[in-house]
Amino acid sequence: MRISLKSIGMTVKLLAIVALSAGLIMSPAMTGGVQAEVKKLKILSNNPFSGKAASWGFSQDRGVGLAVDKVNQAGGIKINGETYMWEKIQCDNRYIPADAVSCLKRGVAQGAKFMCTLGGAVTKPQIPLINKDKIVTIAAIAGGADFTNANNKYLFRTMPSADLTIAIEGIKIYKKLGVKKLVLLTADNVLGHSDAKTLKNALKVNKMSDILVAEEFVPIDTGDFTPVLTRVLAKNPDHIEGGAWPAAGLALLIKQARELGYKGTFTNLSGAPKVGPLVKIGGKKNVEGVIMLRLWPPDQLPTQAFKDYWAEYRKLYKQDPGANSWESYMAFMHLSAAVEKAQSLDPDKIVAVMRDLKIVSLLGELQLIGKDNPLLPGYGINNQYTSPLPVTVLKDGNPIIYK
Amino acid sequence: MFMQMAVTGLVLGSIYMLVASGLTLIYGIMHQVNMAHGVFFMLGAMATYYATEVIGLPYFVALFAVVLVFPIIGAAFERGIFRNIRHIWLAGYMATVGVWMLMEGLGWQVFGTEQKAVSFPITGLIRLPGGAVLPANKLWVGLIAIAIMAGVYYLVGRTALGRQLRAVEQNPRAAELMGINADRAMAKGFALGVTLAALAGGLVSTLYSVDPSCGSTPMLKAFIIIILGGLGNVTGSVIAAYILGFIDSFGGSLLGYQAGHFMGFGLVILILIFKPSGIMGDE
Amino acid sequence: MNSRLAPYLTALAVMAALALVPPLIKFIAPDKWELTAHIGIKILLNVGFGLCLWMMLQAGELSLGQGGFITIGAYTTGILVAKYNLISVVWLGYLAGALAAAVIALMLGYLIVHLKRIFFLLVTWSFAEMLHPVLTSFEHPFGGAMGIIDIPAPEGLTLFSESWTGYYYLALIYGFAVLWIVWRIAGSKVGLITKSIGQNDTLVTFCGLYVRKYKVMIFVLGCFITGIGGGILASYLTAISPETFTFFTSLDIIMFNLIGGMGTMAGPIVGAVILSGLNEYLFAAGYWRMVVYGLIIIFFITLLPGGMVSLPAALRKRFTRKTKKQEVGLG
Amino acid sequence: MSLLEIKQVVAGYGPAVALHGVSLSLEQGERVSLLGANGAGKSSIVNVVSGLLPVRSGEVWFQGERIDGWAAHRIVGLGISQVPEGRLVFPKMTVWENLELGATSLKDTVQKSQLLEQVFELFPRLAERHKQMAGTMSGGEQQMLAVGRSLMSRPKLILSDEISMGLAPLVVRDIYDTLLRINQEWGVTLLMVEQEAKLALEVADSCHLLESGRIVASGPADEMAKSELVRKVYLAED
Repeated sequence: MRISLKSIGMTVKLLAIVALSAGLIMSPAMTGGVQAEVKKLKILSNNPFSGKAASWGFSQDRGVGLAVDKVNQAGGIKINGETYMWEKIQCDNRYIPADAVSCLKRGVAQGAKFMCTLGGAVTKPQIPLINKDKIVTIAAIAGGADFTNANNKYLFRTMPSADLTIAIEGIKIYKKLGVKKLVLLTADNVLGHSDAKTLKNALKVNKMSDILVAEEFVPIDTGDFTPVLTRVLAKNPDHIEGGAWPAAGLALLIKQARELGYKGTFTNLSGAPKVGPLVKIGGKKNVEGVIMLRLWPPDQLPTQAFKDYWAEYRKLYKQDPGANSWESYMAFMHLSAAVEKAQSLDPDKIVAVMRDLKIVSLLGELQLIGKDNPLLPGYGINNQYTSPLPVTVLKDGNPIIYK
Repeated sequence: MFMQMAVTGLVLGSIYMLVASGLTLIYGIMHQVNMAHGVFFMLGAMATYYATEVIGLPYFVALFAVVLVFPIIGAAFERGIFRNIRHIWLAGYMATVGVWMLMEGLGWQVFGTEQKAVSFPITGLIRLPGGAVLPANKLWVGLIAIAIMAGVYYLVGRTALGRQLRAVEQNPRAAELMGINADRAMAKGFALGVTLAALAGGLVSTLYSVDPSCGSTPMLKAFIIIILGGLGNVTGSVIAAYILGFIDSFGGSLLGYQAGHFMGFGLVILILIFKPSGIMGDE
Repeated sequence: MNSRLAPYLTALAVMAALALVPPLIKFIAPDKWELTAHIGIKILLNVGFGLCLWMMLQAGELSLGQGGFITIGAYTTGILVAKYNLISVVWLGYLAGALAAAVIALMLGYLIVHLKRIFFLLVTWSFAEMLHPVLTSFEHPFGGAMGIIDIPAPEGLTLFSESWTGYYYLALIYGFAVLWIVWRIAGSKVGLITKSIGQNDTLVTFCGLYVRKYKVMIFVLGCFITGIGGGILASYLTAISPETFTFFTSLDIIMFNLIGGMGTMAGPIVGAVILSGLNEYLFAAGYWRMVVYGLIIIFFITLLPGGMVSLPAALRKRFTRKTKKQEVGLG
Repeated sequence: MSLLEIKQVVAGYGPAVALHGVSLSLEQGERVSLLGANGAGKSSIVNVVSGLLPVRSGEVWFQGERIDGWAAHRIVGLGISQVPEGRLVFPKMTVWENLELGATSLKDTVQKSQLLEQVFELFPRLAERHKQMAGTMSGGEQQMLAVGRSLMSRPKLILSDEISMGLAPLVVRDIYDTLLRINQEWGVTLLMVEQEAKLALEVADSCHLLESGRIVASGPADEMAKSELVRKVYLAED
């Protein structure tokens, strides 16, 4: 065989291509191999940091971040004599289910055994992986027994589910308001659909099914509700339930309904939108009297710890905290305490401790419920956090506790 | 309800017409599909927000400031990025995508994630016969949109600048022989399109909310419109805007939101397949 | 070295090297294997998608609807295998997904093949956008906003101790199979005809060839292969919803070609490796991801329109003499 | 000083060279035509002067100013106006708009309206149809429009390219008559490219013969008409 310059060149090229492609794929394995002195416990913040749900993602991430700092400043946690520090790693899932799965896989690969996430749509596809890899997860999700059930041992719900909000508080509020014609106008996503299911069930149980005159689902980024409002207002409702709109969506919904001459009342029981943007976008006059759950009026905070949290959050981020920030803060404190109490990193042991552990946190006593609770049908497991649930109404642009 | 749907359709149509005008113009003059249209819409809305709510200017003064500032921004983008590549259609398209992503990403960094609102100075409710209602702000935005569109018609159809722009569009080489600086004319056209987008942002955002991605949905609507109307055809896009307004209004009210959305894109595909030159095309 | 065999040998060598990556990493850094596998899978599948688009691009038209065909492949697989359990073999589910994508591509392609450039781009884009409201509106069979969950892994993947290795090899085979098919087609008579259509279709018509037939053929084939990839992705992600593959998925696939370069087949491969690798690293970056994307696009369009593969030539040119800007690939 | 002077100009399209060092000069009020076969470089000369075709080497001077390298739109302002090959009127604009565009380089509105009147007087057909879309007119009318449009910049030099192309002889004659009138009445210099050699020799004072990018013969039109070369090849006489 004659060795020509060309064939040498070819061989060199070939070797280069092989080395380059293998190197590119292996590059993540090469980075960050140095082991830290202090042992780390990693929690993955699998949240949307861009896109329409970004404000929820930041709020949740910041809540967990504050909790992580708090525990670390107190010296971390000790397990079997060794000190562990918490580390939060971020992954932007853009509120897209596939990206959330990718994020979880990345997190697992980076050694995260714990996770916080939000949104039913993005949590649902993660469940098989959470169960398989035993990732202890605190998640802000509304749907009911679809998420919290005996099969999903590692998934803890930080926010009150629709069974606690719509099915219990909601019915109370509807009765108090004397609602005769109810319209559900909610987001066309997992949350909205599960809210609808819960609402219909609750109405049935309370023999009020006939008050629901219409249900509509529209995309979460809808700007102009006029067409769909024209459709539902033709049924002359006296109450509109928004379910789980973020601030801008709810504000536009209310504003445009008022512009079309709607005189009735509004509730938004699943979501806890920020009041500032809600009032600004919707207009102070329009949003007057809107009833929401999980929102604390800044001047009526129940405990000193909560006031401190509020002040610290304001100082750091120049805005009021959102509901899922303190809910995930409390849940993380609880999780961290459980890890220390379990004296083990075995997820099974940790979750067993979590279910029975009661701690005092921002809003007083925090505990997990769900098992054998007639109000929470089908849960069968203590994986639902509870804490006092305020009912708030907007008055003159400010939230006050609804009597 | 019929009356209400018709009114909503008219209002949406006027809004869509304004939102699509800049996009039509830029395609008409430069044959460039401007994917950064939504970003300029957003920047216009943000500029209006900062001018009114932060600096405290009266709303219409803020709008006037937008009209003064955005031609410069548009011309800068044209000179900096698009001029050298505009003869390659894909490069032009992708470059506008790049500008879109860059500016929206920066927008989230600079303006933050909290949604903002600009309030329109005129409020109130107008009751129409047939049980329909029309909010005063929507009426005014619609009327201003029609006025702006009339202005665009005058500018393009009756003024020397408009003649030059059309000359460049029809034959850049012959336009050069007339003593028209084709490069500069295209920069002017692009600046005009960007200003219209920003103006639409400043006006339409008063009806909705403002955040760094608030231009995406209007841009989607604008795209449907300019395809339906025939790319670059101003009259076609005006007609298409009202068609889409009525589709959204009647479809959304009678069949539900997603149906309206689906019908819009369905119509686009049908038009593109069977009459790519649009409803007003010559073919 | 026989020059006809050389490309095969190169490909085989690279494939063998990549096949050795899992045992190697499991040996060096076992805790990094999962992440490596995840990125590797993404890259290899994207290489396949990028190559399919490149093949269509040879015929002169650019589709901005490839995300839609991934969706069709993924949903068909999901509906048949997971939601209604109509097919018990997942591999057949992939085939069904690919067939569904191909049939829809055939119908669409037949109708839109006469469109050129921006019109083709816009109509494929509209098509992909239209899928979203359809998928969210119908609980049956699409699963509405919830989408489809619990999509199983294909049979045989259990051969490996954990599924990631299995998916890695599956993606590896997919990527190289697509490479092989696209390479064979590019070298064949059909490939030559396609290429000449891309350069001047009127001339090809004068040669007595039926341009539409070839264009549709390539489009359908590209979508068929993309559909298989969609099925694999559905299994890998285990859950899909209407938002899983968006406009940005389609855009990414164009970007692979843009960044890599459209002149040669190496372009989309290089582009897919760089961009999907980068994408995985940018997950933590939030909004900066958009900024980086935007800058990358603008950089390549304005400064390096021939893509990464033209970089050596561009550098050489820069050092020798400043000449007029090249316009490789971007017709 | 000559009105227009071209010195050793080399120019071309891409790798192809169309002009290999062409020199010629025009005096004020002259009528010069360029003769030659297809691809001999006649149009290239015109395009070099009007700035559409960049010069690779050599110089172009107009009224003592060096204009090679100038952009086409600037050259119009100096008083050089082209009637381009294929007319290139703006089809989707009215006759009036086309004429207005011709006057883009003029700032004086009074002069503009005077010019418009003069053009309408020269071409009454344009006045009749000033509201019609240019694209809907006949070829002859479009050519009249193209000439009229070029007059609207009040040029000192008109470059005309293939006026007779695709038109009936009578119409062509008409248009050339008008051009000659402009030459005499307005003192406008004419540089004409004309495929039809007979016509070219008839309307011009002097004439240059081009072959593959070079001037091979020049002289007064009547002398050229008698020369062996021109008679045999271009006038097809025996």
